[in-house]
Amino acid sequence: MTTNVKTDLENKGRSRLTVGQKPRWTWAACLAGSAVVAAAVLALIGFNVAGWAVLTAVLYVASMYVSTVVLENRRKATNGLWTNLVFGAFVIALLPLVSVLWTVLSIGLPGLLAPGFLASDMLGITGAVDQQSVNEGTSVLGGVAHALVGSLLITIGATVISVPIGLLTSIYLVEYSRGGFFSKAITFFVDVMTGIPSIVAGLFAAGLMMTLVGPGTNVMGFSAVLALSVLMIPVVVRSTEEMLRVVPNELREASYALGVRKWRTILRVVIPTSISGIASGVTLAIARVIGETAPILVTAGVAIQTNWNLFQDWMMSLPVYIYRQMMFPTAPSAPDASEQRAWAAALVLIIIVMLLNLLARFIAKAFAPKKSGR
Amino acid sequence: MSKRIDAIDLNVYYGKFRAVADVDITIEPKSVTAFIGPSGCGKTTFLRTLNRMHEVLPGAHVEGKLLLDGDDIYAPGVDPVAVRSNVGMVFQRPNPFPTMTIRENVLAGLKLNGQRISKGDADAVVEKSLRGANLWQEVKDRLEKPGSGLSGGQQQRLCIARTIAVEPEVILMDEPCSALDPISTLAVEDLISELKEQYTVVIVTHNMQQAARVSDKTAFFNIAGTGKPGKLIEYAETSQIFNNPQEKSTEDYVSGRFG
Amino acid sequence: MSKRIDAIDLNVYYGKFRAVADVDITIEPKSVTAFIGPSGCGKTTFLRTLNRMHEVLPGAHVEGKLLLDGDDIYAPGVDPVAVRSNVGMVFQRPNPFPTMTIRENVLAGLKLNGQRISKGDADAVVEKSLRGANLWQEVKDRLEKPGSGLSGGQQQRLCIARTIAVEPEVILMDEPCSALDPISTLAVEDLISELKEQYTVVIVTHNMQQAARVSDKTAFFNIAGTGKPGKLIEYAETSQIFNNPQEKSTEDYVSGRFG
Amino acid sequence: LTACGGSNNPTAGGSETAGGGGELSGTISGGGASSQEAAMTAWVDGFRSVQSGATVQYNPVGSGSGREGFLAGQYVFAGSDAAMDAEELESSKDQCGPDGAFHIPGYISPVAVAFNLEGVDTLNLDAKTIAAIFTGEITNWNDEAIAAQNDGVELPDTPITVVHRADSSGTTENFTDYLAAAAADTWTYGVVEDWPEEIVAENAQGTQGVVGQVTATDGAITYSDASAVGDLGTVAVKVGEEYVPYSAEAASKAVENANSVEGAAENDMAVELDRETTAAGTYPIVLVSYHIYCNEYADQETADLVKAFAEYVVSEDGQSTAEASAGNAPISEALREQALESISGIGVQG
Amino acid sequence: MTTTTQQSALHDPKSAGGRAGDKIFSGIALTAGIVILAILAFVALYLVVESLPALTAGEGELTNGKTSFWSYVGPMMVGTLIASGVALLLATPVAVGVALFISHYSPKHLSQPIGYVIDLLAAIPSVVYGAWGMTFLGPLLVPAYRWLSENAGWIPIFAGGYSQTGRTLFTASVVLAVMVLPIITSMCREIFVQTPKLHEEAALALGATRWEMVKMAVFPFARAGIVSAVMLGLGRALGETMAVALVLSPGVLSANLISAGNQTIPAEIALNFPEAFGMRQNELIAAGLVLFVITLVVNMIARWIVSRHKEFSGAN
Ligand SMILES: Nc1ncnc2c1ncn2[C@@H]1O[C@H](COP(=O)(O)OP(=O)(O)OP(=O)(O)O)[C@@H](O)[C@H]1O
Ligand SMILES: Nc1ncnc2c1ncn2[C@@H]1O[C@H](COP(=O)(O)OP(=O)(O)OP(=O)(O)O)[C@@H](O)[C@H]1O
Ligand SMILES: [Mg+2]
Ligand SMILES: [Mg+2]
Ligand SMILES: O=P([O-])([O-])[O-]
Repeated sequence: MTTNVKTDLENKGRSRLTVGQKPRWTWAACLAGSAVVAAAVLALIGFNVAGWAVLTAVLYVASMYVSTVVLENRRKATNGLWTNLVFGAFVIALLPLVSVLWTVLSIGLPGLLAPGFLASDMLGITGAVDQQSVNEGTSVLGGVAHALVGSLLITIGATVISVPIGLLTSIYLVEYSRGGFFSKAITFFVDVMTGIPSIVAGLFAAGLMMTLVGPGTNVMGFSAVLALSVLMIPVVVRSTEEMLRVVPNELREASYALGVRKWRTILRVVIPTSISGIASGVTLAIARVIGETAPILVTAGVAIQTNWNLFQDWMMSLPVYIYRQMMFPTAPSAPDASEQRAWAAALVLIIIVMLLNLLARFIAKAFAPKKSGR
Repeated sequence: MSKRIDAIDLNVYYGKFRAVADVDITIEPKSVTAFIGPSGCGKTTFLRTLNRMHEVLPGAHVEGKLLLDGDDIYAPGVDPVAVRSNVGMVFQRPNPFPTMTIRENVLAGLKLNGQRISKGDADAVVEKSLRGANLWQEVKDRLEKPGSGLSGGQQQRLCIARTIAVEPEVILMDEPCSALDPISTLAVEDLISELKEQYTVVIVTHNMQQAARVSDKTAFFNIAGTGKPGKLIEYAETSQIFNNPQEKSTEDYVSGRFG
Repeated sequence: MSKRIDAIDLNVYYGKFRAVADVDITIEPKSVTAFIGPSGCGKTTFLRTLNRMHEVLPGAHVEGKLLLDGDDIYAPGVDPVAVRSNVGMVFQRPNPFPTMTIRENVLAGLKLNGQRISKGDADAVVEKSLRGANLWQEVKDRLEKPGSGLSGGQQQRLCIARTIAVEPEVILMDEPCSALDPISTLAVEDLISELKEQYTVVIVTHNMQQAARVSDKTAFFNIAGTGKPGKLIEYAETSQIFNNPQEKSTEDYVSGRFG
Repeated sequence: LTACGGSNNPTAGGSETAGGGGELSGTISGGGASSQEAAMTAWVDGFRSVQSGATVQYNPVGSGSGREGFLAGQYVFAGSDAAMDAEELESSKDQCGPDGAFHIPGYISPVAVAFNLEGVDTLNLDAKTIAAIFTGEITNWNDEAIAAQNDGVELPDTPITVVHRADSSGTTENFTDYLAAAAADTWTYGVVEDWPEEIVAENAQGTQGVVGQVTATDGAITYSDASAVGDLGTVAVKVGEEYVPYSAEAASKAVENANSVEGAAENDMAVELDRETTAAGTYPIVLVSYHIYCNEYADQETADLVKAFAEYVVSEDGQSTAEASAGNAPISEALREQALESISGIGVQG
Repeated sequence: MTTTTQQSALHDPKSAGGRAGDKIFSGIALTAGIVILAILAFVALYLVVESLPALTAGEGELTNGKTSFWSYVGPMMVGTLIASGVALLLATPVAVGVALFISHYSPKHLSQPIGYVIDLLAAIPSVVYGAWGMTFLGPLLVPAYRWLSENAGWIPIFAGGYSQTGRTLFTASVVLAVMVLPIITSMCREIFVQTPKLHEEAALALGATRWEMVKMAVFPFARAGIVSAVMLGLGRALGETMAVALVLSPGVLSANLISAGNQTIPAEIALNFPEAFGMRQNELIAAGLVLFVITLVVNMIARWIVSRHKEFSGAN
């Protein structure tokens, strides 16, 4: 009964809060209108589906903006416009992803599913073997075992070197330096390092190892590890630096005030708080170097056999494998077999990075701040 | 064990800006001292010099002497960490560690420094500290939940519990009750009275009644104007400050009808 | 222009957790209403539903009706932005925009409306608002400095100035004075009394005296225990709540000796 | 018996060898020309069937880097599309003892002029016309100059898209060497590894790149190692009075008839091809890629391994294995004998 | 006053041990910084020593018949800057948009998977991007190039015909943009979600729309981070080798985005290094040095922009 009385307080059906709003079907009208106009315009200059979709989207966003300005106000229109653009950005980002993934999957999947692809290396796979399998339509022989092992070893090696150095450097920059000359120098040179072209890093590592262990023996997995570290360190430093900087000072002070030493504060408070950002930065850095071709080619060489030793003999890696198979087929007259292996290897590489990403996310989940929203 | 604090000609700077000038004060052990004064007069700043938290800010530094039981905490070679484990602090804004559970937050001071304690001991510390901060009843069933999920008042009491847990000799509190409801405020005030049996307590407050209720001595800080440094105007027994202040500005300030 | 607020059977949730249950309340225009109650009873939570800030948190939602001059602000199709420009809010923790100068902070809300205001008008608004928040004297020479360089109390007054500047119809304040010294508190309380000439003001406070001084009506919230929802226990004229409460728990609460 | 996920590698050497023969063991590394990669893969594999204990690895870093690595002692043999110059030969004495290094023409392959033209599989062209097409003077397939040499071929009205190598390439060098020698008036850009940038045309990376581009573009033409041209149409080149299509024998013949480089060491088989030859049945656009070995190695084991490998490469078995895989031209009997003679001199220093 | 000669609690030996921990840790952190400087010193030394012959070469000494090194590398510098510039112009708005979408626009339970999907873009090796750009994207863009050439040919960057194969500077830029997108996005996203709730709510409570809130609270807070993220992306775009080498059909500098021609420094190095030796190698390494310097200058400018607003940074 009281409730009844109370609902009389309502201004039924004439809420001033919804006054002056555009009709709810505005978006549908705009979409339909845009589609028709786009079709008409394209009919004049030659219709194609992609163009039609793009033009419709553009017209839709524009017409929504104009109609909101007219029917409501500019602020709302601006808000709507940016919302549409942000959604649009997402869709645009998806297009190349879908396209690349489709290309890789459609060519690479049969290769990946070929029996023994992951367990085999390229020992004994000559042009004659490929020609035979292409001519007779049998399954393509050979695989990526050796490249997989090489890529993993080299990348793990580079990560083991770069992450501590990068993380510690960013800790130095954020926590210890007080903006002095030395920290400015490091920041500056880390910037410089991001500009090292990957091939130059490879040449440098090869040259350095040549002077250290002499020519010949310098071609080994470890040289590649060094080359990739040079590329990886600046990425790790810059991303972790950014992540450490956004940890609120309140938390550091809270810890200091409890009599906790600075280094423990850093390890136990600052890093856990920013671990999700750090993990994704590291993943990014790994993803960045695991796909490098040129520097590995000039440092670790090529191989057809699995090599587990980073410090001796040549080592194959996935990107080099992909590149060589794609550009220099084992059988020049039957390149299809190599192409299939190349795309399958690309698929393997992508899957590895995906798994890495999952791992990073898992780490982030396990350690991340328990957010409550306030 | 409690400690005496003596500030001798203390000047506190933010870079070139002198925020607090020429403070001379002696804080007795096993007492509660309240700092009062208008906003911006440097209460927080001065408080933070007492456990060397001030120097954490870039450019911030201190001139003069600050003696803790006769040892200058700003003497060369003194480890600020040693100072801070003797002088605990509760901040104006509650700041629990977001990555930690409630339990971990209470144990932070012990655990973060790498001390090993048995689970039983830890449980005892957690309960004792949370009870001391009047938070036990509310959180005892969700000790493993993140500390940041609590309300503002709950968070502040969690921070007090965290500070008590390390059993410092001096406890500094910067407006610890400004986010608390009366029941928690009462609990904290009771706690302060209990604490002074053993510890030296310094508290910043805007609440005259609170100062009157809990403190033995009161220090009134004031500021002549923006850009000027804050100064210690009067320091005496609380009853004298509130009933019979020597300075005109003290009287003006405390005679306000505020709660 | 002020507005009346009617809550009808309002339940407020954080995900599955019901933080506030079954609130029925009518807040008259041109009045000051105070929310009091122990920590964690849902004062902040309920206050935040009045301008749809509650739903900003993930999983947070509301059931029931909330009428602003008869219009349900939770009705489908209502734009929360429109609600919030009518219902301003001052938070418990001061939160000036750190990247803006003091002046920009004050003008932040006005600039949103996209209206070009002349420099002269803007200056007038800045001065009026800062004076209203009793901050003008302290900051008038450093209007172009970042707002985050102020002390806690100064920051909070800056936030009040920022809210006043947009001249909303209802002003919500969540413990606005908890970080303020008595002089600023007095200024803010005076301001609240001035504001109610034109606006509807709702204030959360832990300070009984303050509630008694500034509010026309007082609502007492309480919570039966952890995990239980907060409830509106009693809502009446302030004098009645403090002198002649109908409920036992209200009496227990307000008769505390707290300040 | 092969478990799921087990390796699918063929047994060593692909076929006959059982149990693996040979008594040598160890690893030798070489590096250099990428043109040899497919053939080298076959040789490495084949050699493993002869000498099961020995491993050869080859890094296709390019001819120049290969030679450089060889001179620096990084590789014990090099593959190179171009012979070392006098200076390099001189410096090879550091690694190879007083007699320095020597070349063996281990990999011979015709360079095909390949095109993609609807309904046309083969065209007859002389050097001048080829040069005119690649310099951009002739821009359409139905040009007078082309038609004149191809009676009865239906030439469409299609613009010509020239596709050249984007990277530095031994193939480009051989092709331009031919143009510069046989059509000096039209081709004025000299012998270059990098396509002259004055000629604006499409280009792509690597043999596979240009072939792929031509396959995808109607009316396109390129030059490429013949083994990779696949289904593309190819040009029969005018030699003397006849038009010679590319073939293994015709390419081999060009090398056989070549002059050896003046002033080279006795066992050095570096050659200068006669691009203007009029000898019947010779295809003049030939890529000769050398194997470069030391006359003397520092230790016996390396010397034995290198010698065995070098012998295997030029052996009948070696050349036919490579042909099966890479589609190159096997060297002639005469060349083989000469090469074996040269290789037999490999020894140890000191 | 008590005498301070006796051992005070502030100097107790146990805490001195802990102090060593602090020293060691900061020492290690500092060492890490020094290692970076050392590595860089080596790289710089290597680059400079190896480039000197090319930098000081006189007329006729260079392998490509250019009169000086600068006339060789100059056009490629321009090509590199155009390619990465266009790539950043394309990628930055989209990347920031996607990051915003993930942090503030998408439904909360979708933001994680979406972030994951975008990170996938970073998982794709550059060789694959190159192959994709060459075989798929290039031909796809040809009609657009034809249209541009016919209708917008008066604009210098579209003047002078269009490519039949689509292997142009613009295609290369698009591929680069796709490659740097996940880098910028994931860094921006991490920063955006760190925006203090206090400030977001302050904006909303003033009646800000979502976009206005983003402008008032999120962007100012993330400003330095965005610049850093873009610089990281730029670093990748400037130095990317294989993808450009595969996609671009290089030639002399024409600054025309839609026809064959132009060249970038990394692609030039990658294409020619395998067959290079002697002076040619020196030239290419010197080109690498130039690239190095370009990145350096760009980064310095970015740092300068960020530092100008330090006073207003969001961290404190
Ligand atoms: N980090 C800082 N850098 C520079 N100046 C500062 C800083 N923090 C505070 N100040 C200035 O120092 C003076 C004293 O500030 P402080 O915070 O100590 O005041 P307070 O008495 O604690 O005020 P409140 O009661 O509002 O907390 C003020 O003028 C303030 O603007
Ligand atoms: N973001 C959140 N997620 C989940 N629960 C929350 C959240 N914020 C608050 N709560 C819970 O909701 C209840 C009410 O909290 P609220 O902050 O409204 O209390 P309050 O009355 O304002 O307390 P105080 O006086 O301490 O500010 C509490 O039990 C609290 O733990
Ligand atoms: Mg203070
Ligand atoms: Mg609250
Ligand atoms: O074998 P190429 O030198 O032409 O790559």
